[in-house]
Amino acid sequence: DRDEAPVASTDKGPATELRLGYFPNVTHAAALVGLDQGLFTKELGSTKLVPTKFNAGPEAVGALLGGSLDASFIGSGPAINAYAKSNGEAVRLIAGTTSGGAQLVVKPTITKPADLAGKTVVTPQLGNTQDVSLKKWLAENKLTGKVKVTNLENAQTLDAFKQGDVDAAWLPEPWSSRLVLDAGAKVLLDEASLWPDGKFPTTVLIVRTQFLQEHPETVKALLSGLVSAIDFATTDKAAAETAVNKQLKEATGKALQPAVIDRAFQNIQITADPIASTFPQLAKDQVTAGIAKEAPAVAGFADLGPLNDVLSKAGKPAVDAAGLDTK
Amino acid sequence: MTATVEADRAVVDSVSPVRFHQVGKAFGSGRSAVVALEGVDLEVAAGEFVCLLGASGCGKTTLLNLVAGLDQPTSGRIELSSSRPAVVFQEAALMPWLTAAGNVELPLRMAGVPKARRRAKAAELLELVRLGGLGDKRPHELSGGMRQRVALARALASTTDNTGSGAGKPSLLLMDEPFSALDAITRDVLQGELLRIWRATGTAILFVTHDVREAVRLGQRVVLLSSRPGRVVRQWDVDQLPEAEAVDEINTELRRVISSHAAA
Amino acid sequence: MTATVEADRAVVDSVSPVRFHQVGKAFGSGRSAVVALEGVDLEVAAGEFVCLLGASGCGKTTLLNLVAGLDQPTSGRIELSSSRPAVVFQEAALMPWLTAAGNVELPLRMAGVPKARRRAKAAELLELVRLGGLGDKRPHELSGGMRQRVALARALASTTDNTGSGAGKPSLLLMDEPFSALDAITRDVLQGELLRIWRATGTAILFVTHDVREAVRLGQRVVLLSSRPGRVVRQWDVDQLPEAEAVDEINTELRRVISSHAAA
Amino acid sequence: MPQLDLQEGSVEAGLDALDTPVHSSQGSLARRIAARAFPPIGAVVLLVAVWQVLWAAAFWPEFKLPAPLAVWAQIWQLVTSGEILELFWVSVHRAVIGFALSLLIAVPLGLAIANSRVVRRGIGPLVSGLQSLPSVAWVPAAILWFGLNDRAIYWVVLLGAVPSIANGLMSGLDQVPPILPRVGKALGAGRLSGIRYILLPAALPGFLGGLKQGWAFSWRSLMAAELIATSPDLGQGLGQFLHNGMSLSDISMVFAGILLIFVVGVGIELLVFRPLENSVLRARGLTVTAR
Amino acid sequence: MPQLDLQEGSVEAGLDALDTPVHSSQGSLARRIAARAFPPIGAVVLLVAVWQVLWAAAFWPEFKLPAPLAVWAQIWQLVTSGEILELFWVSVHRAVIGFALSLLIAVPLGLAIANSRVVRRGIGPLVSGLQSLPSVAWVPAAILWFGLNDRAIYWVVLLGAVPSIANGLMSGLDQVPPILPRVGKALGAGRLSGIRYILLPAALPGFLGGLKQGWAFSWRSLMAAELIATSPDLGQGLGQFLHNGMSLSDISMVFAGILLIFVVGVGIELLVFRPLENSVLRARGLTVTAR
Ligand SMILES: Nc1ncnc2c1ncn2[C@@H]1O[C@H](COP(=O)(O)OP(=O)(O)OP(=O)(O)O)[C@@H](O)[C@H]1O
Ligand SMILES: Nc1ncnc2c1ncn2[C@@H]1O[C@H](COP(=O)(O)OP(=O)(O)OP(=O)(O)O)[C@@H](O)[C@H]1O
Ligand SMILES: [Mg+2]
Ligand SMILES: [Mg+2]
Repeated sequence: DRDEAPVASTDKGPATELRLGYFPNVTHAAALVGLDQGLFTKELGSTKLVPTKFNAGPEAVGALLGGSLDASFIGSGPAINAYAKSNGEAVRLIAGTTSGGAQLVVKPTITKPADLAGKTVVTPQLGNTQDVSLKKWLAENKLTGKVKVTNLENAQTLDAFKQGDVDAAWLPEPWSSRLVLDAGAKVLLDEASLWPDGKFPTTVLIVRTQFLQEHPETVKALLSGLVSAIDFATTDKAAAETAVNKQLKEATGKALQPAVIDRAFQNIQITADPIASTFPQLAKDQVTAGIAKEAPAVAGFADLGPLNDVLSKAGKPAVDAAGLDTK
Repeated sequence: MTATVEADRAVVDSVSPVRFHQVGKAFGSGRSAVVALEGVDLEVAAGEFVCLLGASGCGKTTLLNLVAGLDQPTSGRIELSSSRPAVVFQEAALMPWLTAAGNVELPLRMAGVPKARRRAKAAELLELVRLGGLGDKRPHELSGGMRQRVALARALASTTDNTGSGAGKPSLLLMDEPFSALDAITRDVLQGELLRIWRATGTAILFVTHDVREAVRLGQRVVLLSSRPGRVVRQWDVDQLPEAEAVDEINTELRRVISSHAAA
Repeated sequence: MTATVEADRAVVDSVSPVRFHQVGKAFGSGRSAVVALEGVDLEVAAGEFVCLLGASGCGKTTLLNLVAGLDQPTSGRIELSSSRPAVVFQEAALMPWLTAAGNVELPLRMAGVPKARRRAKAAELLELVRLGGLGDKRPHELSGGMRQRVALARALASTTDNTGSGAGKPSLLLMDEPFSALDAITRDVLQGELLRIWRATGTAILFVTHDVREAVRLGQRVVLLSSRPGRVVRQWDVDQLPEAEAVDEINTELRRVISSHAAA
Repeated sequence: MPQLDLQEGSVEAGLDALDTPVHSSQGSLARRIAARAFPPIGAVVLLVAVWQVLWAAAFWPEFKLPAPLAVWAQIWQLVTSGEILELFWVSVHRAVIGFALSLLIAVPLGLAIANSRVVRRGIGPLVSGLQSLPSVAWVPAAILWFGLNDRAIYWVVLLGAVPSIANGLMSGLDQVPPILPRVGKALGAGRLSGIRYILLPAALPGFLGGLKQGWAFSWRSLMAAELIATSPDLGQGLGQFLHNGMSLSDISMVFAGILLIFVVGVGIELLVFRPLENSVLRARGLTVTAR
Repeated sequence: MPQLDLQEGSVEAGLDALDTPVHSSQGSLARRIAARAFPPIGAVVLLVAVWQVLWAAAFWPEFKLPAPLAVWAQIWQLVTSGEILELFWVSVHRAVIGFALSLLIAVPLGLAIANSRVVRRGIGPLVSGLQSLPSVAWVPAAILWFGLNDRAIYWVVLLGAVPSIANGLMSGLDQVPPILPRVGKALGAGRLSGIRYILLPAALPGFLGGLKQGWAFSWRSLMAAELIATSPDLGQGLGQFLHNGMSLSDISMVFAGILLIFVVGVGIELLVFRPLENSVLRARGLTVTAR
């Protein structure tokens, strides 16, 4: 039989390079700002930063599990999957970056949840953050089975919506804004309204467990960079928008329209707090949403020690692991 | 030196089925061009049986291909007034996906002959070439001589269509060494059959062979081609000559033509 | 009825290159099986020239294939003590991607002969079959008889390897109607060349032909096969007989065998 | 001996009649089926054994290489719930329709390309260019143009399969020995009857190879389309199943999906193309035994 | 006349020598190049014209069908910035390496399958099954196993191209007239030299068709892999470019990407496979003119 005793690795000092995943999306604003302003490289010192662009969570998870990525900004759904599918081995949650920024946008003719019956609603990907949220919400509104849930890439959703092929979509920023501004969609529901204080993790930062154990210094440097980036973004919103748009253009060749990025920024909250307290709920929601048969175990997922070290060094309040840091 | 068509045979028409006017054929171009035929003047009268002799590689097959319309001459002109000529190719070239009977039926099928008549005709023709009962064999299951006979039967099948555009025109049969792979006895039998068919249908036949005796026995006229380039060197009205004498004379001439070429 | 090997020729060995013991060969199985050969006993002595006669489809090619090891007998046993026999197939079967010279060089290439010697040998053999200067033609650019001669040259090239495992063993040449597509003169020349090679090398030859005259002229012994199934009917030591008499006798017998079969 | 075979052989039938050497035809039917089934089953068993050993050796962590049993559990669950029928039905019927449509378009196209020099030069390279475009590239455009429905999927399948089948037919036609169409012409074949009675059957062995590749292209394109476009309207096919596994980073589900797709590929090969190929080759004396 | 040709023809060279009928060989070289280049260019011009008309008629909204000019602008921008060189280089060199590797693996595999009945029965269907797996399905597994690097990409390309090339070779070998290997054997071919000197060249025309399909598979697989796996380590290839277009829902960029991929496909066809095919077919007397 398999002999499964993962060898606990020890501190090996700063890594020679850090391969960091991110998505060219407004919900990854902190990452984009940090990259744009060189905040990560500054903190990392001699460690070379290799930023790697992804378009969807599962691919980033694959790269992390395959060992070709050390840390990644990622949605909370795929983050939970990565932890659960590797039996709690492969990755750790070390910080949050964005809260909020997901909306259910609909055709103007739809004004209340019940109108969605018989309609097609799109989410970006099966089991991703928005998909789970939508399905849970549908279940709570007794709409499960009455609404057709389709998965489409965000870009295609925009086109499909313009064409009238889909009637509604539960999307992260900037796509909800683009649907509203470019395609005349209306907001039926802001996901923030479903959570206490309107706070829920949209994007978090996870790191390979092995990397965390071997290079805690590097991880701390990364977190310092992240905290600086969050500072930058929260203090000078206009500069942050410019930086994000510049990165988007660099990563994809096209920038967003100013109106879209403005609106998108209004809907997100950039924060280092992963809002750990919501994770058990998020895991349970997967069952409600019919994605998983049993709630993935999330205990032991978070390791917020390094983040809190960094925060206290910067004279900021620590964030709460809400018991997520122990199995 | 033109052949006189015997009056006692059933001649459909007096128009020559095919007439060559200074026909030349070269393959390829440039330095590597091969001139297979040059300045060939030849006429086959309706219902005439002409045998073509010549060294290996002198252009006999090429000449037949020109008549059959499978190649175009590079110079000169060919006047064809027969219906589509039936051809027995030098290689059997059977369709490998069809049985022997299927091969014989093929021209009938393409001419739209109904199935039952096709079947009967194919069986009859296979019987004629002494392959009765072997209709369901595939080409790769037949011996070389058997394949040649199937090809012969197939060509005969393709002559029987005289209903379409070819109706009324003189018919023409082109045969490229059709008996070369046959034993003496089978060959005798098929030569007899061929003569019978020729007499009965009045078709003109252009027959390539290397066997001078065969040429003399079958043909009314024997045409000798030279090689490189192929030209008509001499013709004999062998009907007029005693067989042994004709064979000797042609053999001598053939030897002269071929060795003069070899020396050149 | 065994042939006496002439003492004045260069005979390599006195072991028979090939010996058949009650060999049978059937194709297919079940109801549709074709028995091509049955109970064939045949021996070719070292250095002997044996001609094989028989009706079309009687099993001559099959017999040659068995000797060449290209097919296995379904019954009986074949004792082969020659080096790998060289074969001239009934079809030319040239490699379409090689030029004429390339085809002749092929067996030399596979035997590892260096390029310069290969070239020279191929040119020499092409000259022998009267195709000098046509070495760079592709098979599809050659006439039927030319292809047959290239195949002949190729087979001769494949006999020249006597250095490998075959060294010291008697050699054997199998020829399946090698001259069938040639004009009389070329055929005469090549028959002469073949006899010269046979005398010079002392190779044994098993030669299939439909031309009784050719068989008598070339062979020391003539073997007649019956058909369906192929059996050895009679053999003649034609060295012992005057040519005309032999031809007549064999022709009569051939006619008898073939027509008895046709009647059956 | 052959006499004996004559009796025994008469009960045999089917495509194998010519294949089995005379002496082995005395073996029982069961034995012959076994001889035929053993090699592929043996190969599969070997593969699974290697997989199990690799897994048991914990050479890779579980999330990289799932346990064979875990994958089997996934599949078994699909079987017991009956879901597997829907998966197969949705994908296979689409693939068959798409392939049939492709044939209808590709055969005239291939004939035109192979027979006319102008068409060959004008369209030939474009067809090959089309063939080199990945199906995934077409999916977004197809959804844009046709909406999220079967039409979009068929469009992707057609773009994948048509060029491949046309190219296959073309290469089959190119290899037809020129003597055969010449003979056909001499026997009175017109343009159409020459194609029908000579060119197409003559090109068949090569064309079959092209068909196999064309099928592979259409099946792959379908899977790619299903992988990318998911919607309840489209039903749940194998591609969607695989996609779900990927989205959930569930490696055992991914493996199950790959395995099921693979099984369909092998099944179609064994049930459709292999017998076709065997009968075509055998009828022409082109069997492996012949050499 | 032919005498005259002898003089003129000697300045002609290249693969066309045999192709052009005797009388047309008197045309100038420029004229002949034009005759050859016209049909494909004409076809492309026609396509673009139709596109422009469709667009000008505003039959579809701009986000469904971009203006030809907009697409051209995209491409032109790539050209002027020199980016296009990187795009081509990254993708093409990978495809070539992947294809070469595939050849190395597929040729022995195809030979084994075609020549041994046990291997054919055991592995043959598995190879066909592998061929029917879409490349996209392998990408996640490849990334998991090899990481986000060229090895993963080559793995995907190999899995796409090897079965296809092996199958193509197999089908080419199946069509070899059995007389040729028999002749080879009689001429003293051993197992290896028989393969080297007889089977492989004899199967070449059919194999070329398989190679073309194999190339299409490897190029498509590469594009699929590039479409999905993006990383600075991987460089920016055509697939990534296309992907960016898709994620931006920028239809003119998508079209530009498709067009560039297509151009590579056509280019490889015209520069590599077409001449190869022509010379192989011509050497064997299998040209279109012959029929
Ligand atoms: N397609 C071709 N390309 C080039 N040369 C050719 C072609 N076909 C025939 N030739 C050449 O034309 C000449 C005449 O060939 P042809 O086949 O007509 O001879 P033949 O008289 O039928 O000879 P045989 O009695 O050997 O069959 C030969 O020198 C041959 O090499
Ligand atoms: N592969 C095969 N499958 C089935 N039957 C075959 C096969 N090869 C030969 N035969 C049959 O075996 C018999 C002998 O054929 P073979 O080729 O040996 O004749 P042959 O004496 O060479 O005739 P020919 O003088 O016409 O060349 C024929 O009846 C033929 O139909
Ligand atoms: Mg000829
Ligand atoms: Mg024979």
